[in-house]
Amino acid sequence: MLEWVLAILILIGAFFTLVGSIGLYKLSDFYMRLHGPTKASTLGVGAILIASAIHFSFKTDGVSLHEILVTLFLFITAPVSAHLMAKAAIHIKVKQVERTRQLEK
Amino acid sequence: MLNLALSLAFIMVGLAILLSFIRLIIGPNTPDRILALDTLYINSIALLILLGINLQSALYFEAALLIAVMGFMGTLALSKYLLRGDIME
Amino acid sequence: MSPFTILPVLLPLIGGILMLMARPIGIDTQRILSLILTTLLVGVSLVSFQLANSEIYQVVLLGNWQAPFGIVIVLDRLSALMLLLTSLLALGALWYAIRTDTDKQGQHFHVLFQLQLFGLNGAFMTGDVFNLFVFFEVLLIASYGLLLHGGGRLRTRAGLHYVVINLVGSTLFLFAVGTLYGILGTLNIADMAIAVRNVSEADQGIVATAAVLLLVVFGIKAAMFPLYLWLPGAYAYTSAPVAALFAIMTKVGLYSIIRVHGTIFGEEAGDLAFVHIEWVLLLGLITLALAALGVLAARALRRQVAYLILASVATLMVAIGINNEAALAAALYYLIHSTMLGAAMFLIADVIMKGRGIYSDSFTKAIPIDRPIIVGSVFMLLGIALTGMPPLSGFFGKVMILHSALNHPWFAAILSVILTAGLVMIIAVVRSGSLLFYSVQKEEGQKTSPLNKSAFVAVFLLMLVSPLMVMFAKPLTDMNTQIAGQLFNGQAYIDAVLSTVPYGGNNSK
Amino acid sequence: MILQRLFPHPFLTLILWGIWLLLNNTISPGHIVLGAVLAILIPWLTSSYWPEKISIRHPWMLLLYVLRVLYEILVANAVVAKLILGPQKNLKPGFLHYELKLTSSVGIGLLANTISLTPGTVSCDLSKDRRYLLIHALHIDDVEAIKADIHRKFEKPLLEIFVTC
Amino acid sequence: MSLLSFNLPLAALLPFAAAPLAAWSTRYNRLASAWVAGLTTLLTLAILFPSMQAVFAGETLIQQWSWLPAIGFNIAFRLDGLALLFALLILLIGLLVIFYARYYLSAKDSMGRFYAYMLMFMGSMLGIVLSENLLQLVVFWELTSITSFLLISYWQHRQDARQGARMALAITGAGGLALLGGVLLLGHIVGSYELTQVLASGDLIRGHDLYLPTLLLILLGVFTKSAQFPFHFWLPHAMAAPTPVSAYLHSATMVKAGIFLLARFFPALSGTPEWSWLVGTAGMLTLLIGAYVALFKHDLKGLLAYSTLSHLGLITLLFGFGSQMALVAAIFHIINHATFKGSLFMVAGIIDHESGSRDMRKLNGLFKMMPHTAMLAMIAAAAMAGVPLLNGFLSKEMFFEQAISASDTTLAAWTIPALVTLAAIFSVAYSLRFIHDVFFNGEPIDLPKTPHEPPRFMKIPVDILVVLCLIVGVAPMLLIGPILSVAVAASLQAPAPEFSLAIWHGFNLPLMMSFIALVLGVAVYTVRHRLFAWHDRCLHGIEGKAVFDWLQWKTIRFAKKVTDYFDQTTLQPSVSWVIGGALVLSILTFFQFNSPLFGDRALMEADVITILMALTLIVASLLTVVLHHQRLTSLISIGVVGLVVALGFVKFSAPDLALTQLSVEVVTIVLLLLALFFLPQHTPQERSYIRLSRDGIISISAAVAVFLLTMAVLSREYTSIANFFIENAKPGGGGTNVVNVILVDFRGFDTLGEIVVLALAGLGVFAMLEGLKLAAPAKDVEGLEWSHDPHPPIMQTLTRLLFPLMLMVAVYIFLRGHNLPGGGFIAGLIASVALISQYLANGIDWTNERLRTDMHRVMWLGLLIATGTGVVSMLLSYPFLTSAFTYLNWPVVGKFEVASAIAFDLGVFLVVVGATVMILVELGKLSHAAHFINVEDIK
Amino acid sequence: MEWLIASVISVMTGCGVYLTLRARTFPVVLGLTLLAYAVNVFLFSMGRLQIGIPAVIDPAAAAYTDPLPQALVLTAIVIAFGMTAFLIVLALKARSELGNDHVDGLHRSDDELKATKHNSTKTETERSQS
Ligand code: NA
Ligand code: NA
Repeated sequence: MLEWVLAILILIGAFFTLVGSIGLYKLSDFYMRLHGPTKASTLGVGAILIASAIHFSFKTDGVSLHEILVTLFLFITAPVSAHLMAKAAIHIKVKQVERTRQLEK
Repeated sequence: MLNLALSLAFIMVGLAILLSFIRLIIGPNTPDRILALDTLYINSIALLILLGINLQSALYFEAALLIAVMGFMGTLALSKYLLRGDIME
Repeated sequence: MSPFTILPVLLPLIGGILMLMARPIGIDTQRILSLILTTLLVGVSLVSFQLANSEIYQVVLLGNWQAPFGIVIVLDRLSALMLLLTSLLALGALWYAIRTDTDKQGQHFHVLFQLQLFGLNGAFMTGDVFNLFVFFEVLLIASYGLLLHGGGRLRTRAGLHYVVINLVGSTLFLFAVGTLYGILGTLNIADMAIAVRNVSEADQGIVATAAVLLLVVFGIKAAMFPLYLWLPGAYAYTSAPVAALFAIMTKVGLYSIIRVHGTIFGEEAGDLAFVHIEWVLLLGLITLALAALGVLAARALRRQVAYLILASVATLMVAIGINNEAALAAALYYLIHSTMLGAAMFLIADVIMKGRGIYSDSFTKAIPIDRPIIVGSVFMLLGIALTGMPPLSGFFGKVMILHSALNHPWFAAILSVILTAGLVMIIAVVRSGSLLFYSVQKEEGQKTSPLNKSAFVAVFLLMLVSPLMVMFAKPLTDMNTQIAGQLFNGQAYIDAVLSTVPYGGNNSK
Repeated sequence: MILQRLFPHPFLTLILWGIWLLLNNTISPGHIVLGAVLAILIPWLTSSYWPEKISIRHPWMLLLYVLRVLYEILVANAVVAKLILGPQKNLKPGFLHYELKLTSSVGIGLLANTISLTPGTVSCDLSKDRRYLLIHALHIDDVEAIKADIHRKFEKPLLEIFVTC
Repeated sequence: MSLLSFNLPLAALLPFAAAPLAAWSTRYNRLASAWVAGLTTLLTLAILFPSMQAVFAGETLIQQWSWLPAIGFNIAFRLDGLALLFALLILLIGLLVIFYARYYLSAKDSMGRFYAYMLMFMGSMLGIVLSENLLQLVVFWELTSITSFLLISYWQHRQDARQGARMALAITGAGGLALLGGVLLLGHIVGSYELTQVLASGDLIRGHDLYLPTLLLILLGVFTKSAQFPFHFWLPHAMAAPTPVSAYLHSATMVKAGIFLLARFFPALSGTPEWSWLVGTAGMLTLLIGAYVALFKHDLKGLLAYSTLSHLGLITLLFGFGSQMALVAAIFHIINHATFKGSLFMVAGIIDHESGSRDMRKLNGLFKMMPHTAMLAMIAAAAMAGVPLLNGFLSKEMFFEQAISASDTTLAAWTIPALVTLAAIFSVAYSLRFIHDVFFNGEPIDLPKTPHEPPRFMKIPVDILVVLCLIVGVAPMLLIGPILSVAVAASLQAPAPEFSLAIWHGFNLPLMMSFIALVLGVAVYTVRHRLFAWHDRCLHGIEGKAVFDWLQWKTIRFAKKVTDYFDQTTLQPSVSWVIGGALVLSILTFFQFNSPLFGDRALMEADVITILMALTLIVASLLTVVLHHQRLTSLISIGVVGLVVALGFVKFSAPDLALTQLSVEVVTIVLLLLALFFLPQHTPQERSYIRLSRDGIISISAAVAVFLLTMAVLSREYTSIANFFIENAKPGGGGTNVVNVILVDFRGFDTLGEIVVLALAGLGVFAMLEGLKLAAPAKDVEGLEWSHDPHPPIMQTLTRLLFPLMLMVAVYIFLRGHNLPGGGFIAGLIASVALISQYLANGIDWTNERLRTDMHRVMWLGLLIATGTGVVSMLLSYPFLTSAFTYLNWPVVGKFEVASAIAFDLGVFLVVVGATVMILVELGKLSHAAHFINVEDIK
Repeated sequence: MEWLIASVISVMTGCGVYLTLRARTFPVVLGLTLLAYAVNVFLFSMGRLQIGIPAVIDPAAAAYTDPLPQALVLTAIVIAFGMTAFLIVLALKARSELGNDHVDGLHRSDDELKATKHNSTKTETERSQS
């Protein structure tokens, strides 16, 4: 049972990590690619971390929850990174795909 | 079961790293490359945690934690460089 | 084992920290403190010298860990000599720096100075190869700071080159140390010597390669062909007291060859015995030839002096390369001479340069300097000493070296290179001396700056080393023979290091 | 008053304490004490780096908010995964300006973060007057729906949680 | 101890001791130095006097002290006949020259300096002739080179004086070095540097393999000093010296030093064909060239200089003949030449002094104005020409006789006598010119001064020497016999042969040769004008100096070429040399041994992920190179390299390294970005394909070499000291993280050095940045304005939020370090990164306002704590850096460990924080000082 | 695996050497950084490659990797960092004093020439500060 849970979590995590990078690889402009890594940093890494927490909680005596910290750090930092990269890209006028809509306030 | 899942996961994450790295190589813009590096950092976290499970060792956790912090710092600095040139002012 | 043994390393470290602490108080305090500390270091070195003056090695197991597991500090006759030399030189250079306000030309001179001594003394005392690397780095980074102290175009460029070359050197050092560890599995010099004896035939080539790589590293410091190219610029363009202090820097490389290669690849090392030595000799001869040409080709005094130093270092390499006890003893005599007089020569070049005003140290006809007789005489004596003319120490050192080479198969090459190089240098130095002191013309509007007498004292005292070395040649030679004897008895060193037991008997603390 | 000085950010102290225990994966008495000491010491040392006082009105709501965000992430991930893996030409990316009700900088920061964390949207810039958030969306069908979603799911709870002094 | 046991060294050293006195004494009286010099000479004579009797009795006095027994360098002096003869020459003629110079030197010449140099020279000469130890002889030999340099360049404002002095020093110095080489070989052959033993080992030496090199080296010394062809040319140029110097050095003493050596080494080296050919040829050529050229010199001193050459050649030739009688003649001629040539030089000095010129084309008819001087000159010149009743005649007759007997053995029997007669003809001709052209031959032309007799005392030395010429010429045995006899015996190291010095030996071949020489000499002189014209047309300008200058110029050019080739003050070749040198040396050394490249250790299977990561790393490295022209991009790709390296550390069981690498990596990137702002954003393309391919070859070679090296080690088994650390980390070091225990305990000293390096880097950066001004671009590469928002609020807010969390992590990493991956370094780096994140997010001013700590203080505190921890153990009489730990059991908290290593690690932590923050913040501050350039405007 | 590591070290070394031989300071710094990485990995690998057995004492562990090279590399990393920091600042100083970023300060780069031209026309623009 435990193994199944772990395996599924791990696969989910790896899958979303991969999806993120696929997005990074194949999407057509910078701003779209920017969405890729957020997959990886949220569900991708998150699921794997949960698998790890469960794994080590059962493997060792105590409960292993410190994996939460990585998630916490990622949740704080990844969006800021994205924000700054986007800001930088806008600043240096990185091209957008033509169909990008510009919606006014 | 778990081993199979791990092997599959390793391959998927490896592929993710490969794709991110290809993006880093082809660019075309600097923000793309920064983004690719950032993604590589995040992929590495996944890889490390998987490695930890694989090797049954909790000793790799701190590395993952640090990657989260340091990857952020790198992206922060690089982006700020694009924005302002002078990253500390 | 005396707890005192660590002091030559500890004192400048504490000195550096104190200097850093004293920074807010002001330069005057730093100066006084620095002079006191350096004088103390001379005292400590003297005591160390006394302590080492026996067949007993002073071994300190740092952290109280048995060798080869912990790092050891070893005080033997050679390291004691190097310590003493360093501290005396440092005192002279420091005095000159203070009296010429060189230390005020930038930040942190005294901190850098003390920590430079820390690095040097550490390198002279450590018995561990990797620790030697660390101390190389300490002395290098301090030297970078000192070299660049005061700034200026040429100095900065020379500094950049010096730093880059040494960084490449550090990389090579790690490659060499890594390889040695990868085969021998240890880092302690004495333990490595034992391990080298047991190296299988299949592994000899790789160990020899590491030995030669290490030689290249030390060769960079020692300014061995073709690794010396950093030296002329670095020595010529840094401030005089720093250049003077640097006279010991090249010796660190040579010391390391004697210590590390001499111990690990000594007589007992079987096929690997003295695997480096022919390179030292060959490259020493080439360096000497090129240095002599450099002395002749120099277009300015400081560069000429730099090449003179290079030549004296090359002569030392040749002496080490001859590889017998007498040659090593001669090398030590020459080492003392070359260090102190090389330093003095840099200082007097500075005196001359300052005296010539806008003409600086270029070899052009210029105004006469202040007090030409005294400055000129000292310059002449230093020139005589450094080019190896009688009756000063350089000549006797050279004769000792040549005498020790009489049975060497390469004697003809050694003799001709040393003698010819000497001749070329004499011609060159006479040319420059006659230009600087004889070929002068008073000019309207060009005022000579007065001689800084109190700084000049340092030059004079350093110069006096040469006649003193002649006067006391016999006791000096006896001492050097003892040192060389100790060095050629590598087994005693190894036994001393490996048999020293931790305080309190064992390691379980 | 003394308490105020001792615990400039009581909530932070609490979080740090928790983090300490998480880091060490333990609730041994020694670490509880040590963690408490650090959790008091660090906010005290870094208080000057926190120019504005943050006070959290309803800590449990923050917890609820976190759970909600997690849920949203889960859902959005699936949606976006489909978008990414599907044919690109179907994507209709665009920039939109979101008008902020939040004024607290921590609040704005958290909102921007949440927006970026939920796949499909990235907050790209904050206007100088701090009234608009520029958001890039991977796929826009209905702008107003997105804006309404953001407001309903994230900004409203945040408005309740944070007050700025 | 009686004087007689140390009077020889005393004699040699006394002039040296008196030299400073002479220099100093002029402060009080201009002439005092002359008195000092004269009295010193007399005193030296007096010191030697008591020993003379023994020498005349045929004894050899030796006084020696052991000095450097290791190399056989003793202080050893020797007085025998030969030494005594030379010592007397040196002292007596020295005395006359000192006397003469007192009148010769003008008011503006520094007397003190002159006499000080003279005394030092005299001491050096005495040292040569009195040396028993050959190394000691070389010392004095070189001293004569140095002191003669000082004397020749005495009028240092004159370029010819400086040049002449330099040339003399170069030639004679070179000879001295060769002599040193020869002496070393001699000592090697004989096993001692003591003359007594060397002279007793003639057969051993002549039979030794090293005989020829030894002989060549020693003869080089001899020929240079005694100005033998082809090293003769320095001597005429040394005439730029004041005339007393010429009289002393260049006729009587120094140039005879080489001759002295020939006499000295005669028993040890002579008697072989090599000796005869080398010595004889040099002597003959010098004799001829000197005699010939002397005639064509219009300068009085030039004539005398070449005549001196000729006579030196004559003496050398006599040594070359190698017979005992030739030796007698040689030594006899040494004495004679010293007397007549010394007086002639003094006469030339008088003429110069009184008329202001030495040009024989201007000097005419001086007999009327200075008859006394003219008389002296005529007698001395006649002696030089070999006119009967004068000393020169006697030795010249002996020379002819030897030339004839030497020719018996050679094929062309007439050659040698014919050549020496030819030389004698010219000798007569130039002697005649010296007299006729100066004292007669019409009226003087354009002389600067009106000549008249010099002061009376100035002539006294000349008087004495001329009288000696006469006495010796008339009654040779009376004055010269005894000393010549002992000198010859000493030189031969055997009883002197029977010889008789007499005016009349009957009508014989030598007399005929003399007669021919006299007659033809006069004839040559009468047709001199035609000869001058011919000489000027055909041979003028052939001069040794030109060759020397050309050689010197070539050498300097060569030196410059070689030096410039290596020392270009360019970095790239230097680095290439280092790397290339390492490669070449390693490869050559490896193949000296018969070792296989690889060992047979079982290797590990590679897995897919590792292969992928390795490929990533390889491509990223290559990318860094390929894209290095776009600097920011290469920086990003180097970031990948760092990341993968860190992952590798994790993979291969090195978590501590991974943590360190990750932190350092980021700090490095921040650092490089800070710097890159002030540097060009692009690296210009290099156009030199030669350089690029050279660098490519070096790089690829280095890569291959490193690959082989790595594999060579990794494919071999090894045993290491690692087990000790693993076994003792916990019981001995109190920690379970062995790497950390090594860092803070087993090898804490490394760590101490390392934090010093870091601190020094920080201080160095601080020092370098002081007052540094740099242009900062006001727009980016693309010409875009910088963003107007330096601190985006979202970044600010969340980075501040992160700050306490990161500090917490730092504390965590620090405290666990001893037992689990972590420690002071990593914690320090994390704390630094935390601080830097604040700088990045909020700017320098904002953050500095809050962080009111001078990083200097943090650093010294850290260094103090780390060092202090080590020192504390010394107070407990444990070695430096000995650690201690114990377990405490507190209520509530429970059992925990307290280790001194933690304190040490705290020091490390502080230094890391201090240095890192200092470096980055100082660099960050640079933009405050920068002035801005608008790149766009330029475009 | 060993081949892989050797290749990695080798490529990093080659690239490092190539960059170190460039004529501008910045590539040289990058080159030395790469060289430092290379030698650190080399030194590390001298303890032979071991997977999953870090040198942290644990009763459950069957074996440990050689901790000594790791400690050495740690020291080397930190030293290399200090050196890099020093060098990059020195590069700035050289740029300031030599006028360009050539390692020998010889050839004035294009942007420098422009900058000089610009300075002579004295149209310095202040950057707008926010
Ligand atoms: Na998002
Ligand atoms: Na005439």
